[in-house]
Amino acid sequence: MNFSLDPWVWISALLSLAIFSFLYKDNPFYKFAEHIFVGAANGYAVTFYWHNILVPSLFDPLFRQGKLLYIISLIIGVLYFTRFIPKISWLVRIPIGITIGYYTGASIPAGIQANIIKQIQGTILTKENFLSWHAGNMGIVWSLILFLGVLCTLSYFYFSREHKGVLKITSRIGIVFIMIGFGAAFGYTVMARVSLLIGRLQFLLGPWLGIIK
Amino acid sequence: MKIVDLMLKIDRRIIYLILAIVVILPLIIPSAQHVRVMAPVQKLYTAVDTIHPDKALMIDFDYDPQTQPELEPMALAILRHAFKKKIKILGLSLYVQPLGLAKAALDQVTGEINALAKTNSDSVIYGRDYVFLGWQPPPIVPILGMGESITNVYKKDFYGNQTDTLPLMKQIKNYNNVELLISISSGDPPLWWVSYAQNRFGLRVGVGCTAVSASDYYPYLQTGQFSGLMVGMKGAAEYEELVEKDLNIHKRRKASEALPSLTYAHLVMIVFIIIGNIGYFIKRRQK
Amino acid sequence: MQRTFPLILCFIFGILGIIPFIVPHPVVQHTDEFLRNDLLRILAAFALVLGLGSLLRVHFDKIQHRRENWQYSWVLLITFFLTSIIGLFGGVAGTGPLPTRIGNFSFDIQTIYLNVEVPLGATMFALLSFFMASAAYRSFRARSTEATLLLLAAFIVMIGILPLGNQISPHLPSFAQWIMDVPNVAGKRGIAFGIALGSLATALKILLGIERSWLGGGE
Amino acid sequence: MIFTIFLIAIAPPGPIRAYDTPDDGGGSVIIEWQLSPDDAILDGYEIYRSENGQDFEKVGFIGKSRNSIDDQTQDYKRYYYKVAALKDTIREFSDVSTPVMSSPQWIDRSKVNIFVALFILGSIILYFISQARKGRELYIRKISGLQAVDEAVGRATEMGKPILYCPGIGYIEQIATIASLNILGEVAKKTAQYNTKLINPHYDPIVYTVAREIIKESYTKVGRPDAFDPENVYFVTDSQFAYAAALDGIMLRERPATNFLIGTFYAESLILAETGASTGAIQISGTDSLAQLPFLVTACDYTLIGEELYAASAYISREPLLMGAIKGEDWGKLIIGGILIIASIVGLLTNLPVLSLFR
Repeated sequence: MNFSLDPWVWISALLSLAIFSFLYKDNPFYKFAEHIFVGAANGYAVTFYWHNILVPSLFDPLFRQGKLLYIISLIIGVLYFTRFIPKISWLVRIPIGITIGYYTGASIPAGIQANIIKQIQGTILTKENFLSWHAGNMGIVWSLILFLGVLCTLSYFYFSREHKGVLKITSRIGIVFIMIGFGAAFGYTVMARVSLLIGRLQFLLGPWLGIIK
Repeated sequence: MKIVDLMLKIDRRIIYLILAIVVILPLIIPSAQHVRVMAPVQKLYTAVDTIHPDKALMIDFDYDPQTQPELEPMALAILRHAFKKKIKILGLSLYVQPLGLAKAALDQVTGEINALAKTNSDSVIYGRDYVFLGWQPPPIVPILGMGESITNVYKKDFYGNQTDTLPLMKQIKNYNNVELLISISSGDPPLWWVSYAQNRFGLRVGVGCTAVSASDYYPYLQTGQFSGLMVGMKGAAEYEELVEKDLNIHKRRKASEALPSLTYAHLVMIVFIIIGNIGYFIKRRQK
Repeated sequence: MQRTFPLILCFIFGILGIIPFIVPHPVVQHTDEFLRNDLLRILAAFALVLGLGSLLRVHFDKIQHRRENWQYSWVLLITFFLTSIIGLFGGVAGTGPLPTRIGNFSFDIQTIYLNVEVPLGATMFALLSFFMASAAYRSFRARSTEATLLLLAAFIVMIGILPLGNQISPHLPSFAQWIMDVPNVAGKRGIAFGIALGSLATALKILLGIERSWLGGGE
Repeated sequence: MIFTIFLIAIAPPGPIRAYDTPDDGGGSVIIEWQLSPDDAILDGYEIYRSENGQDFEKVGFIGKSRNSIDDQTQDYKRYYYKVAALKDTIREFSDVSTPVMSSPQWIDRSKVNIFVALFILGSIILYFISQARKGRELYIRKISGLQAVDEAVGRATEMGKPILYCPGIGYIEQIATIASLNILGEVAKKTAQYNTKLINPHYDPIVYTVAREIIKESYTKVGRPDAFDPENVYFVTDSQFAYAAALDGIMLRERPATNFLIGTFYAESLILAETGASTGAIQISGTDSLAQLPFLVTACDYTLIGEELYAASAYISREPLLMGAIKGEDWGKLIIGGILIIASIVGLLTNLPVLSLFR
């Protein structure tokens, strides 16, 4: 059992144990680590925003290179602080409006391409899609199941009619596909998370305590 | 019926304790679990095994402390395999953070071999048998540039030597002299290697990735763009199995040692789910 | 004026967000680049400063009124100011004016990130394995046919992807992979269509000023 | 006499064509050629460019058995190209291409299908929204998750315990965040009426500012502006796991009777849902984050899946505009279903390139 001598290994090991202590119950060690986490996270964010965004993209071009165009970004940015001044607090809606407007606009074509057009392309029954399974003529069966599954799941999200008659059957089949999908995803993610747990324990047992070489 | 209440009221902390024990014990008492090797890993192993003597294997180390548990065992297994078969190796990273881990893996395996090596020929010499090129930002520059000339992109290697003075680099000019590239990463690098290096220069690409990011890569294996795929600890353990069985190299098999923990953890979860359901059904029938 | 002007701005910038998707001309692409890198990223930086102000105010207030767990607010504030000073003056890679090394113990922001943020984040992920176990035990009930299907699919995949699955039957791993490739994709795709349409509807409502919740209260 | 080894002669690449790259922002030209008959033994192809047709300089290199490459150029300038088959030091040049000039285009034709879909779906949705504004009666079926919202608020009031409303860790422009803020507005009206404490911790500074206003407005609409306590709405941090850890702390200390986890979630969703469940609180979640739905479905009492979240914010507020949008989305689903069926029939019976419509 040869302990590590690196102070940083000790710090990260003790912080890890403090977080693991939450499994027992909420306790001072956990609260301590939790507040260190929030403090360090925001400290890192301030550093990142200052060195990687504010200095290179605003202060340098504006004050050092004198590009007056950047005054606009500065003024709109400062408007965020009007929120604390009651009389003109509505001005905060200008930077918020710009941010929401741009990202909402940009999300429309990207969303249609990725979530509608590409998904339709993958579901249509064609010879090309049959072959894409690389499973010989079983590919036809898989494509059919996929096709029906998508249509039934779509019917589950149909809100204009009560789930009765045909719609009752198709939406039941739809929820079956949804639940199988969730179960599979749950199972797969369990393995991913346990791998991370094993990784953390290999760090504590290896580099820190030296139990495993 | 006291048992039923007991079944339903197992305290969360007991579950946590059992899970912790079940994961820790196999790590402390290592017993590498033997694994059946599946096609994706066998394909990668064969691709490395059949590398032409005068061609090189290029390895892109792109894992960080968080993905190290799943990906480092892959790097170690591939290095042991390639060095045992006297295959020339070029190591590189597309980002700065993995450099330290890449150097550690190279040093560990070359150290193991040189400790046993008696003569000059069966030891591994830097510059002759392997070169560590280091890091060149942005990633697209090395990926495209090495198609024409590796020494133009990496004028100096990780240690600062002039690359064109290294004997190995006189033999390995560009991708034409590289039979296979293996990208060990959980992000986009494997997809870049295919869309740039493979599409333009026909470079064969093998991949080692984490379990979480596997679903994005399977299609590339099916279309043949990947010449092999190792996924998560299980993939690493399969490669370790081949390295031990085919080349009878007996070294610590970190991924295989972690598999029992993985298996028991899953079984514990399944057992508790079953207990919970049995208790639930008995309770319901009582009502 | 206090409501219509921001709504007009939102509409204009919405159009500015859509156009670069179909117009490759450099005139459009360069303005889009300026908007993204120089305007919007700076607004995000100012928004963070605003949020930090609220965070610091809450914790100063907690200390002042000796509210429950106020001592930990000190821990938070000290850590925050320490990391900010080290980060701001020590430079991103320890290259700033402030020395970030005593002997061979270096504490630049990158080292702090690797030895505080990463382990804490990784341990949080590791906690998930425990929480999954207890959540599964406590709530994974075969209450209905759908829940039973979720359960069975989870079992098949959890065992199928392990070497154990292979020993039980060589077909189990491929069956687990099939569940991931066909029913899982069908279910996800159906949900994705719904979400995409919902997103489109909400996005159009925001741009056309129909959805105004982001304006918040007040006249 | 220099002893000349018999050099292997290699055949040059075939006819070469250079043209402006279509549908791009300019500054790029595509060069195509026919593979040299000796392609198999080549090292690759070198690309040479000249501005006057005489003196050429090498600008590119590509592996063998590839017959096209793009080259970065200055717009509106004339260039000539030729390609050399390369084997060690032997180069065999193709003939020179006709001059070519690169230029930017205003429309990327490969994206047109997206904007056609945007036009069709967009106009249907806007049509139903305008119908709703004119007061036309629209019907939406019951959404089973929403009864749970009323019961959950009622339960918290009876027990005199607070309600925790977590808007997720999405940004203000994310649709799930906006839907969550809609539901938050309705829940705030209820907590105002029953004078129940509503705790609303935030991950994003902008969402925090908007939520504060929405809650204040809900309290004033119900005639209880005095009951609004700004202390209960605050920004915690914009770091994923620090936020999850902080919320767990709140759940264990404040012991809320009901937790709402509605909005965008990532891996931290299970930490929240599991800790909340362990405190015995009723949990209602709603998200369009596909990867997190499996955990929220298992750990919460009720989960609004994907579009149900959007429909729920419409149903709960009875807002005609929101109802109109849901009707438009339903028609969108009918169209998608129709396209899938028709395109499949066409794709199977004929060999028209149906898939290329959806590249």
